[in-house]
Amino acid sequence: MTGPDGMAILFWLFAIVTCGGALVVVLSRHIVRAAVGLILSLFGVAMLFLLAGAEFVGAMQLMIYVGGTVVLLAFGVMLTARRPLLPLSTTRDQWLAAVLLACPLTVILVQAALSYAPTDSVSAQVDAHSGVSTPVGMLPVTPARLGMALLGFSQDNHRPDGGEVSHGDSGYLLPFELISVHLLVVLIGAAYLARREVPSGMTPRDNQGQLQ
Amino acid sequence: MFSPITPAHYLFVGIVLFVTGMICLLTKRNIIAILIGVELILNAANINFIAFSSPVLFPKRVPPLVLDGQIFVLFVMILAAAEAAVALAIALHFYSRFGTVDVDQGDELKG
Amino acid sequence: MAQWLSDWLTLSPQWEWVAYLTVALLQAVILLALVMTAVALATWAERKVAGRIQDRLGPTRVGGRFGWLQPLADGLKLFTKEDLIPANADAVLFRLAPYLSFAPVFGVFMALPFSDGWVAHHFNTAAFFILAVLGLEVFGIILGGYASGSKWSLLGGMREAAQVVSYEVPLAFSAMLPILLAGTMDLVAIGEAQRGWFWNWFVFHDPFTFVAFWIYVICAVAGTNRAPFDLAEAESELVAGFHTEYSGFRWSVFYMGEYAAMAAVCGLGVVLFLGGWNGPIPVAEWLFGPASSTSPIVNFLSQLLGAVNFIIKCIIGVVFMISLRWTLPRPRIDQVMSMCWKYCFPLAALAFLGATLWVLMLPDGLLGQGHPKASTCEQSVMVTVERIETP
Amino acid sequence: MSSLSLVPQLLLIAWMLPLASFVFIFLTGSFLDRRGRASGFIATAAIAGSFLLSVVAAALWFGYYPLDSNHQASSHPIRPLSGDWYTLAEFGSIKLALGYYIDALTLAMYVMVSFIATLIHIYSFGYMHEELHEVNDPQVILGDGTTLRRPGRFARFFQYLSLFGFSMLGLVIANNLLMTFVFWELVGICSYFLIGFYVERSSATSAGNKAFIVNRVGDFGMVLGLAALLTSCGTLHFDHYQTTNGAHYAGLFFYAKAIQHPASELEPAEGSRSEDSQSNPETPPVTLSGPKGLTYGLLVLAGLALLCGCLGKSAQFPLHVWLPDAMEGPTPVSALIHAATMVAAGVYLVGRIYPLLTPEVLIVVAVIGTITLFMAATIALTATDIKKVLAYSTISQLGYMMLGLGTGGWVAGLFHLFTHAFFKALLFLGSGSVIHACGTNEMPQMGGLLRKMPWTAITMLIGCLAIAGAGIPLWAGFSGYHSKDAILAQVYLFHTTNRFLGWIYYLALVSAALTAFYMFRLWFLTFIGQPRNEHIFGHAHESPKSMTVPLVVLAFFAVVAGWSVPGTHWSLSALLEQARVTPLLENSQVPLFGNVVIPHEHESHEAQIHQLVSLEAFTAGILGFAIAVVFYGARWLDPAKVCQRFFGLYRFLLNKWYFDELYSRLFVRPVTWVASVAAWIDRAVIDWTVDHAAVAVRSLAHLDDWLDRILVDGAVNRLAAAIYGMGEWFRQWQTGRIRNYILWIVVGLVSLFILGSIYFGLGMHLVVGAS
Repeated sequence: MTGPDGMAILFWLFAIVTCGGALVVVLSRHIVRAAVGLILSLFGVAMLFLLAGAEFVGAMQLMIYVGGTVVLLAFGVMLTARRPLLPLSTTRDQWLAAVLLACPLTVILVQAALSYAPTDSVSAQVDAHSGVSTPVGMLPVTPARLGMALLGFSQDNHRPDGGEVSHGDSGYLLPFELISVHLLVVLIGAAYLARREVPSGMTPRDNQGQLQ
Repeated sequence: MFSPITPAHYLFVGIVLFVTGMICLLTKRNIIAILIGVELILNAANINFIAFSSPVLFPKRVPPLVLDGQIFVLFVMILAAAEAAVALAIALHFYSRFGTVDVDQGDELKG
Repeated sequence: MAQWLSDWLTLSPQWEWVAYLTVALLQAVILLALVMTAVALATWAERKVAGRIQDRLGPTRVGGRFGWLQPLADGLKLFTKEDLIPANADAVLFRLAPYLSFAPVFGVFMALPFSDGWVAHHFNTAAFFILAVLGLEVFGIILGGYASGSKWSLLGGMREAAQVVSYEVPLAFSAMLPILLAGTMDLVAIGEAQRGWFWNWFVFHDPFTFVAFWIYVICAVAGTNRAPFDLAEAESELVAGFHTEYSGFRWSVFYMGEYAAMAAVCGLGVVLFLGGWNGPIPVAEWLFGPASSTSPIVNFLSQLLGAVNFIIKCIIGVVFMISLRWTLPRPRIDQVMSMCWKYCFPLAALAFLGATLWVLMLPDGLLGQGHPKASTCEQSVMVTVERIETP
Repeated sequence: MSSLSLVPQLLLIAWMLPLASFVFIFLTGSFLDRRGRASGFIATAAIAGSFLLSVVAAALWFGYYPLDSNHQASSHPIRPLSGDWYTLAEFGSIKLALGYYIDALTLAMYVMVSFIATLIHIYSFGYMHEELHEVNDPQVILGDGTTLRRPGRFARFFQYLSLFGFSMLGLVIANNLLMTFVFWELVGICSYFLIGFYVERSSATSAGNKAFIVNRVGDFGMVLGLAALLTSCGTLHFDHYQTTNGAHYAGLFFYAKAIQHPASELEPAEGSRSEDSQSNPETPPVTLSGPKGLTYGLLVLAGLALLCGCLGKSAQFPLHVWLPDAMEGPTPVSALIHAATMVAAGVYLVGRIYPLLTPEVLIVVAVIGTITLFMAATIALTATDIKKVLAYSTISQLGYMMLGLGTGGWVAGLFHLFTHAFFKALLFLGSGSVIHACGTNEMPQMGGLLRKMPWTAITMLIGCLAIAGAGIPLWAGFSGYHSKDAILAQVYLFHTTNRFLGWIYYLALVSAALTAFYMFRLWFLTFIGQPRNEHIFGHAHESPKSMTVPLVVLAFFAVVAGWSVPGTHWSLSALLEQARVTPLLENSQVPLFGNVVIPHEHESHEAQIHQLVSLEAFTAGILGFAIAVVFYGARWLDPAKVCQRFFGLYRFLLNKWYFDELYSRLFVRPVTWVASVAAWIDRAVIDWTVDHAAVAVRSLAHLDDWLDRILVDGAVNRLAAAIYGMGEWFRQWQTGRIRNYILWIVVGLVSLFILGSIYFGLGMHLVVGAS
């Protein structure tokens, strides 16, 4: 299903899903319903990514947020399902303040979005600078290219005049390594934070039994 | 019948997500709901990144694809996952300490 | 196709979108019909296999000697049953849950190639997309379990959450091996990479892929919530688990979701490991020439043969899963979890590492005869580098 | 050269196998200990693999260089294989590397060491089986009067055995003195570990310490020797070597040769090498490196210094005191140390660096060897501990080897090293079998064991005959007969040319008689006569197969090791002859002692010398045997009475010539005295100073304290009060509610956006649409 009209239909469909999900999040008082709204919204975002040609990122969005929100849901259920439903609603003042702040923010952001002229100015500049007029064509965004970028070969940063890739702008290897270590540290930290204090005289195996 | 989709369309979706996420932060007392708000805001940023790096929305650009946007989105996702892990661990700890998920109960550090 | 429809109906450009919508719906209906057929056949097979394993005949009455029409009869019975919503339930989520469970599985078939080029939408990240979408199925089950307002359902849903989130990790890891070997996530390309005799299938590529295949099988069974990993609906402990409170049509939607998911993981496994639409013997190449011919009829025939191959393999897979259900006892939930994290995951990681090393050390295969696509990973890197070199 | 080029690789693998076994057992030992004998199997398999590879390597070598009697004239002259495996560092021409120097001696050592080590490994399965379970050590009494119970250390034992094998093989194959030294020390540390294997016994630990410290004394000299050679020659390689930049440099042997023939200094390539370079024109010329400060006197000093190390390691007078104490280790360890590894290293090194040794050094070697062999033989007469007797006999036999080497008998000395390895391993393993059966080392507690342990007794008898040099004169005999006669012949030749050192020969002959006497004393006391302790006799039994089979194998070799292969003249001595090196200044006047001549070894093969020596040695042996029969076999004379009559001498021998006491007086007590003086100085002078300094500092601190409180604290307190007041004011903003904070964040964000849009137009223009 290609073509501008097909894309438009799908865009509007998923934009509505996304924004509707976000509204459900804000308006529902119940945490599980809010989580369902979040799922809808994130699903819509993933589909928007696919539409925009970012297939790998879209699939990634689905995959990561599936895991993430499942756990979120589980926590929501675990922490609230034990007792009768506590709405934890906020005061009217709080809502008033939120809306009062949201209005100018929305206005400014919309203004900014409208004032953005969708020209190909950046590319035109590069084009004029290099004088190379051979378009590479519509290369598909294969995960291989993303992977190569993460490993230090970024096609974007290659000089159009065929010069050497200079050090420091040849890819994302360093951020990739940093974020890997970061993730590891965070996961260890989270596991440490969330661990259950085992009361003395009770083996961890006894404790495990309670989870089931 | 439909006007072609431009980056501005994507920006509007991003705005909606950002504002709703912010309202969510400002009005919820449930710690998990606040986390959900943060996720919405992060996704709003992601949408903008994807829109600006999209080969579909900028068909005439040379080179057609700017990988930076997609890479940034990947990094944001990873950071979001890490943040969610820590935040949920904190939530669990919070719950076991205060017996509730209401963040307003945790104001022991007030001045 | 849409363009053709639009031209044929001589629609003005501003109404072209109607054509798009029509075609989209048409394709969806075709896929849905396919999935429903698969589900119906699978339920019939389930009953027959169960019967044979338990030394019975299984259904024999409806639809002749083999009970062909039994699924239809089951469906009719279910649709006429009353749909109950418990008073304690969260009604909105209760209604939403079955569809949330079924829709993603249906979405999987959008990206699954049935033959070389016979695919609803050709994603170049199809393998990853399918894994991601399959994971969405769990939402329906958790929500169903939660919204029912029953402790059995809730326990079932929570078990499902833990189990699926855990088993996705080794599942994705083992699915990574064929991706690594073919150098792409494009399922069509992965299938093409296994063209030829059956020893070109990735499952026989090296010892590590063989191990990974069985890990994939285990994780796929666990991921689709099938016995022996059906802890979410363990009838001996949780009455019926997450669907304790469901009945009638909504229950049947859950049911369909489960069978469709079986077919989906089988399809993915077949493409990833078992050569996809390539038969064990390259009959198609002998009959129709080495590459896809220019003649559309020959092309169609060759693709049809591929689709038949693919479907036969899927059927074998589904029957295998069914017979697993009726032969193996159900482990405890802690055993299920430790199986995932202590055995499947490290094994899958080791297999991944091993396959990587294998490709690096033996790019021509063990016997040196050379796998036709064994070095595609390297090639893709080279191609990318070349593209960088010559913009 | 293709078959030869495999040899270094084979030996490298053979060398690395025990290391791999060591590392594996080291990492998994605690696990293997629980699983029984796995560690033993691993270690045994490794050393057996080394043996097989060594045999293959030897076969390749001798297939290329057959053992012809006229090998010098054969088509390809024999040329040791030398090269580096791994370079540690290079400083100009100085190269520190791990490498190989392979000739017939290396190969023979490889085969012998790995073979005997394999047998000892197998034997240890039986001997150390107690270590498989929890061990109750009756020799260690704990504070509460009970004996020590500890977990078994089977894996640890085999781990050390593997390391021992690795170290010894590395020492043998080394192509430079630095590598030799490294593995020399590794051998030392292994022996330390194994002697002190029963770490809980204080006797074992002190024996280990003693062995280690005494060896340090020798090694100190060795380090000096290394330093002298390195500074004067600029290298420690034996043979020519190549640095990474491709230059070829001459090795130590060449320098030594250059001193002997000063003319050849102008023509760097040595004789055989220059012949070889014709057949192999690619051989590049060798350049001399280093400061070339090597003088004859320095070479003498370096040789003496290196000799110190050899004396320590081979337990020669005066550094022999550690070896008898080393009997505290398990018996297989004693066998390994005495037969194949530790003490053999010293003799081997003397043989290896033989071209560097000047006649002066050789004379010292000969004299020390003589003193050692006589002294040890006399001490062995009175010892009652079966292992101590064997230990002193080892010292004595090592003395023979040193004597042989020192008098110019290179082949004779090393030949005795090999034959001795076989029968001494046999004797130790036999004694281990006896100890295993009786539970005691004391010979007076034994007797009549021949009936109970026939295999052990017969093989021990063969060992005694071999060590005593039994044989039919002028025809054939046990292995000891051939090797000892070769040494005595060389010594005889030496004494004919150097009359003033003639006593050496007579002492050697007397010691041969003593050897026969004390060995048969041992055998008679142990196996013949009435049981002297019925309790022990009752419990004695023949050892298991894993112990007797190595005994039989070793007995076989103890008999035949001296023979040549029937129909050929392939024999151990011919094999060594192939690798023979000549000392400096052979058959010429020694510069420092003008009238000493080191005779050429070939001359001792003259028939008349051989006949004479053979008969004399035989007579000496028969005499010793006869005395043993008189005292202990037939018991015509009571040894106790003889002891009483010569009580002074007896006590002198029983106390081992008072060496331990002498060292205690000479070294230990002075050191203790110096230490006590130092302790007094420490207390009276240094402590006093420190104490009073502390008092002074304390009073200064009081003053400082006052300043601190009044001035500094005042200022700080005022400041703190001010900051506290500010904090009081700020704290009302700190509500502790997260939504308040978020609210303020958003307020700030919105204000920033508004300000931005006012002052910079629209912010987005700036960021995106700059063009």
